Amino acid sequence: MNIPVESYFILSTLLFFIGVYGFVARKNLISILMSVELILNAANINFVVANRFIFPEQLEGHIYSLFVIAIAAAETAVAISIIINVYRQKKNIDAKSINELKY
Amino acid sequence: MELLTASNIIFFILAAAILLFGILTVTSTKILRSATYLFFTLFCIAGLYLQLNYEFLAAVQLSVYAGGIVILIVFAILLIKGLGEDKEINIGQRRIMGLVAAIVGSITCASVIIKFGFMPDYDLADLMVQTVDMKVIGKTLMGTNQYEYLLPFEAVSVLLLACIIGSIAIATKDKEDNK
Amino acid sequence: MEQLASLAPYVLILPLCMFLILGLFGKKMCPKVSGILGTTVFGIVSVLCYYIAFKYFFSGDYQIGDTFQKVTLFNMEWLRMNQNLVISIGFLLDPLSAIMLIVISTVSLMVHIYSMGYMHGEGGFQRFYAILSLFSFAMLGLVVATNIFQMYIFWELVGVSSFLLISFYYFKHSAVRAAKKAFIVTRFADMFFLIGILILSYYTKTFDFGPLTQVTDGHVEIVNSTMSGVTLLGFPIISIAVFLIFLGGAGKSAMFPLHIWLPDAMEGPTPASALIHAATMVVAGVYLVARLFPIYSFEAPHVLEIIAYIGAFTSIFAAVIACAQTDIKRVLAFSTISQIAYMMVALGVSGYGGVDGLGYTASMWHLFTHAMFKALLFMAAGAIIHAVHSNEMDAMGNLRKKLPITHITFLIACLAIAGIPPFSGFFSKDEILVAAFETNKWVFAVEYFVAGLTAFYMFRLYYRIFWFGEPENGYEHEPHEAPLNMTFPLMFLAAVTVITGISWAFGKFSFTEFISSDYSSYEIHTHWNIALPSIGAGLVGILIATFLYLEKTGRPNKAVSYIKKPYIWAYNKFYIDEIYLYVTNNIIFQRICQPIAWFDRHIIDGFMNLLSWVTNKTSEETKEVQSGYVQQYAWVFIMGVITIVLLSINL
Amino acid sequence: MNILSLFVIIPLVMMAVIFCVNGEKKSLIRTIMSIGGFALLCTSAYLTIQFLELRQIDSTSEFLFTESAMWYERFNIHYSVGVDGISVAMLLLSSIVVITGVFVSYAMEEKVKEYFLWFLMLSIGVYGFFISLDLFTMFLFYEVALIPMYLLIGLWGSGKKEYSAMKLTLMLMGGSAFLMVGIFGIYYNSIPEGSEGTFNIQEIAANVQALKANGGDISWEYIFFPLTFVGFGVLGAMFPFHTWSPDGHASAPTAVSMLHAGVLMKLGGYGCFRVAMYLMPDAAQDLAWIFIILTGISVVYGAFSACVQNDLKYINAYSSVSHCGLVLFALLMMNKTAMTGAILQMVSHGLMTALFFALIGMIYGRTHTRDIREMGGLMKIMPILCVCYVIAGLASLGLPGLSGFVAEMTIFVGAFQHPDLFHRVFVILGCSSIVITAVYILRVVGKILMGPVQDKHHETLTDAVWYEKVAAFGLIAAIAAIGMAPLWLSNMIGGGIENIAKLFTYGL
Repeated sequence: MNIPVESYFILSTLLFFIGVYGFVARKNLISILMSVELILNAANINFVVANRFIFPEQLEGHIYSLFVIAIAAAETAVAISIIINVYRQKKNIDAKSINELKY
Repeated sequence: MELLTASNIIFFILAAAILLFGILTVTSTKILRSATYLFFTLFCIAGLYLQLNYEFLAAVQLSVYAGGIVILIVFAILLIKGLGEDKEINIGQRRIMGLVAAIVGSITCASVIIKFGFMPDYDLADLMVQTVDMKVIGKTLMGTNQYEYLLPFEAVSVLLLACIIGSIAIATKDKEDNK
Repeated sequence: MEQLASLAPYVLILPLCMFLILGLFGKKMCPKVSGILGTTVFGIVSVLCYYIAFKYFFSGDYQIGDTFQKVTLFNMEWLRMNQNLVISIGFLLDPLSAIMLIVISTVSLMVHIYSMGYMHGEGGFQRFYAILSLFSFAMLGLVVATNIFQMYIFWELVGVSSFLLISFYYFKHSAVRAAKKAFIVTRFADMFFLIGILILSYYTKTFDFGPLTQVTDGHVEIVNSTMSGVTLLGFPIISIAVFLIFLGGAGKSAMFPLHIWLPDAMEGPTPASALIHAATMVVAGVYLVARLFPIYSFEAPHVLEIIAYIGAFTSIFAAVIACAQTDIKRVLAFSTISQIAYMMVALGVSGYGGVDGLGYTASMWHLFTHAMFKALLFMAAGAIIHAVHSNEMDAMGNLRKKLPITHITFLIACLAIAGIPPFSGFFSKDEILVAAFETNKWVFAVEYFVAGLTAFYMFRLYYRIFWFGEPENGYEHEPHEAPLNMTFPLMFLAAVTVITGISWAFGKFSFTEFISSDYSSYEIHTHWNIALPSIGAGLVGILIATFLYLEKTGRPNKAVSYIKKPYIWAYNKFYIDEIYLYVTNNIIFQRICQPIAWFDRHIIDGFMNLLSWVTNKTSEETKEVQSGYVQQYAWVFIMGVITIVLLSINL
Repeated sequence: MNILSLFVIIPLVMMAVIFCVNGEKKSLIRTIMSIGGFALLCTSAYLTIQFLELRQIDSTSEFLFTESAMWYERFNIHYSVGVDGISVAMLLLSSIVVITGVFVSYAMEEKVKEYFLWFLMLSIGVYGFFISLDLFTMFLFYEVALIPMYLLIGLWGSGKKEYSAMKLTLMLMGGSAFLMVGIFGIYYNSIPEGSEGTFNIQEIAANVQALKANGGDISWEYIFFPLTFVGFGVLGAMFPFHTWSPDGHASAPTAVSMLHAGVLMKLGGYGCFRVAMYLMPDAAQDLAWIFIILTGISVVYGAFSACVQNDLKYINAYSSVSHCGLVLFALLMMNKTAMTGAILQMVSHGLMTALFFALIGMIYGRTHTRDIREMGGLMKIMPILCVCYVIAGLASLGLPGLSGFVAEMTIFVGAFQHPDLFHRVFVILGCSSIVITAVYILRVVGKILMGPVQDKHHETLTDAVWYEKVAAFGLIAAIAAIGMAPLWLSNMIGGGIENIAKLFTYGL
């Protein structure tokens, strides 16, 4: 096992930007939600890797990942309920149709 | 430095899978398929955790993420009528914008990471073998000393409760809508 | 001295009070009361003026040797500009102002009396008397001014009362137009007057006539010491200053090319024309030049020469136009212009001191006599208009039996203005011609011709009114003689014209005793070598007029057909009015005012509106950033972060 | 208590009383306003008499009736008041315009209570500005005077009132932005070494003089003088910052036009003089030529523009541009006589333009048009109003015996005393405005007052009612009083001018 820590970070970076791409480019809200999950996971990888490689004696990154997962679950639940509500209002879940907060 | 050790190969496979499924997640035109690809991505990430000897985290990742969240999303997709057939056509401006952001961002971050140089002389083999004892995790989560996280834990639990209530409140149909 | 000083203020205060009383409470009075009140009070003022002038000339208190002294009866500080420049309201008594006091009070009193009859039953009778009082106040204040700025103040007041009187029939378009024209033209001239005052006072540091007309060793010391050698654009500054002041006078005295307002001013009631536009206000310009005569004479002789030429040109110009006019008041108006130009010529050809100053004396003498007979002519014309209800010659004719008093007095005035002895006009005109002859032969020739022309057009007027045969359609009402309060002034002024003439002829009375350029009397004699030809010219003019207009024949038309073009030009006053109209309408209004107004609304204001438009537009555009699309926000956020990172790692 | 504070306290009390009154009781509100306005008039008359008496005794100190109270210690800001001859004249002017404005507003029926509240607010600003000796307090009152204009025009105006109100407020606010920079620039740069800064005008002037005497750096004056001058110049309708004036005046209700043109615009001239020129005399002297050109243009330009306008209020607004231009023009001539003339012109213009706007308002209230092409022969129908209008016109074109003449002649004579040819050429240019003024005044008089009656409907209109007569006659009386006996006023103002004029090379 002699993978340099940089490769993990680059992996997470790529995953993060795949998420970003999805977030910006996708049209419907659920896809965007999934892109957010990708981004969160990219962050999680970073936490874990940093914990393992840099401060292996402690568990900060580990515990943080746990919290992130918990919060991600919560966020998803709320997001999905919002999406469903939006769907009820607009009969679609296109991100473009939700711009009431402009100007 | 030997590259083709077993663990290295596993890492490369995992990494390739993560990226592949990630890309598929965001590019697939069928939304249910994207959800499926997302599941695979998360699954592979759990594998990565295992490789790093964080079994508990991998388990949580699998159970909560892959098992919970993705299922939730799938349910939502199925709940929303006609979404499955709704083809994602994301040509044009936003796709280019996304690509620009992703490519420029990746290059920037990658160059930063490479330039930074993380601890050139550590002993990887030593690090990898340390497994995390469940007891330690439990103690860390519930303890009140330094580097122990009772308060955030409780906060998260409150947050979760709030989320449950909130999502129910939001998703409940208004009575007037029914009429 | 003390007695006069205590009386003098009332000369100004009484008319002013009358103006205020009639102006404020006139509406509540019955017209008759206001007329009588105004006339009575002005009668008192006239008596005061006569008394002051009489005391001044005959008591001997104000003479040293045979030279009259300048006396300041009172001088009240009105506004102090700085240590040197003070505007005072005062009362300067010297031969010049004493003569003017007599002229003004006489004519004004006559007009007051005359108006009781003429304006009887007109709406605004009280207003008329109020403005007459204002005018009298202003004119008296003007002639007794102790300093040039007081003169300017009253100068303006005279101008505005003239405006108010011309626009007396304010519901008539023509009257309003004429009033505006009169005011603006004279105001334009006044601007030059003001600038002249400014230049003069800048150097001499005084407004006071005392030092400004103090002659020592052939120079006006204060002017010579401060202004000689100073030039502007190659002209001596003193010449510029006094020429500008003359321009002010030229405006009021209707010198070419600023004469255009005077004929139109005849839109006012006839008594007002008689007072303001014939006898008093229009000679203010002559008075102004006479007042500053030492400066003109010693410091700016070239300007005096220019004045002579302008005067000569104006006199012939106006006389030619007068020959072709058919409105009797306009004939008189042009005659007035011509005669005032005569006075200007006289000043222009005058020297200073003793016999050299003959022109000055003659000018003042002509001013006096002209005021009397021209006021008489106007009032007689008023009586005629009163009788036939028209200004046009064509509506008149054969009136000599019907208006006997008017006829006789009008004839006397015509003879006087035509320069037939022994009427007063002959003597004054003769002296002017003598003065011109001795100084400038060209000017003399022109004036000689004008003398004949004057006789012609005045008798043309006379015959057309009183002989010539009745108008084609007869008269609507039988014309009848005016009431006594109108004929009395006519008779009085005719008497003055005759008596001054005859007493001069018999050597009982010499104007040179009273007024001369250096205030000391000198002897003159009638120069028959010039007087006889001038009588001859007058007689020729009268004979031609008799030939053409004594009876209704085809002769006038025939005569006109020989000189058709010049006649039409003269009839249309050489189109000067049209030129002015073109300049004001097409150049000033359309080429200057309109573009400026457009510039203001569109460029200046447009720039302000542009600023607001740019602001609005910018915010319209930038608010698009707040699109409401969460993905766009995210993208901007990410790109921002990337940019910051890129910047912070120095690429 | 200091008599000067009464000028702020009386309107405040009036505001409080009117605030408590039921808005429906319109006549009660009007009565309160009349009484209060009269009280202010009496106070200013009393102040004038007191001032003249005290001046006899104490002729050395620059300001009389001074009083000072700290209200913000951190920056040494005081509520400090005091008057010299100039301020007394301006206070007198303001009081006359305010009381006549109240009478003119009697015809106002809509939201009377609110209207008068804002009206009082405006007058507090004006009075406060004239009595202040503290730059910051002065600026504060200046802003207090500006803001109510927006509401007064926007709510009670006519025509395109929102646009005009917005334009006026924004432009004046723009001016006060310059002004604020200028004021702080003066404040920070005039701090003498080793002591704390001050906003007191007198102290700043002394500090600046001391700085100059000690060979200190005064180059900052060259930055802040133009800023301050332009800042006040906007309010003084200096070309090319005058365009708020025609629109603003045209849309404003009558009394607001009166107060604005009559008094508020004078704040500009007064400020230019009291702040810009007094505190930065060196820059003023060196940079005057720029502003002489600008104001010289205003004088002629305003007059020419007025010649072709068809709206009565526009004519008067452009005429104000011309006349107020003359004020600044005369100030920049920087000698005692011309500056005295400038202040006289402020007073005179304030009175006659107030009279003009009052009469225009009254005529408009009857004919419902301000277009001169639609009126004619009004003299026959409403003689009193029209005679007043003629008098106002004559005052405006500088008829002797009315105030305009005194002011203009003092300006021209004074300005012509400047030994520099450049200045004198501009004076001659300025003189030409008196002819153009005659043109546009007579154009209006001839068109709407004289001639035959143009509109048959106008024949039934009524003449002035009592409160209109009070307003018009009051203003005419003041105009005539100054015109006939100008000496006391001229001397009173001249006394105040001397302190400032002596700072300039050709000042005295």
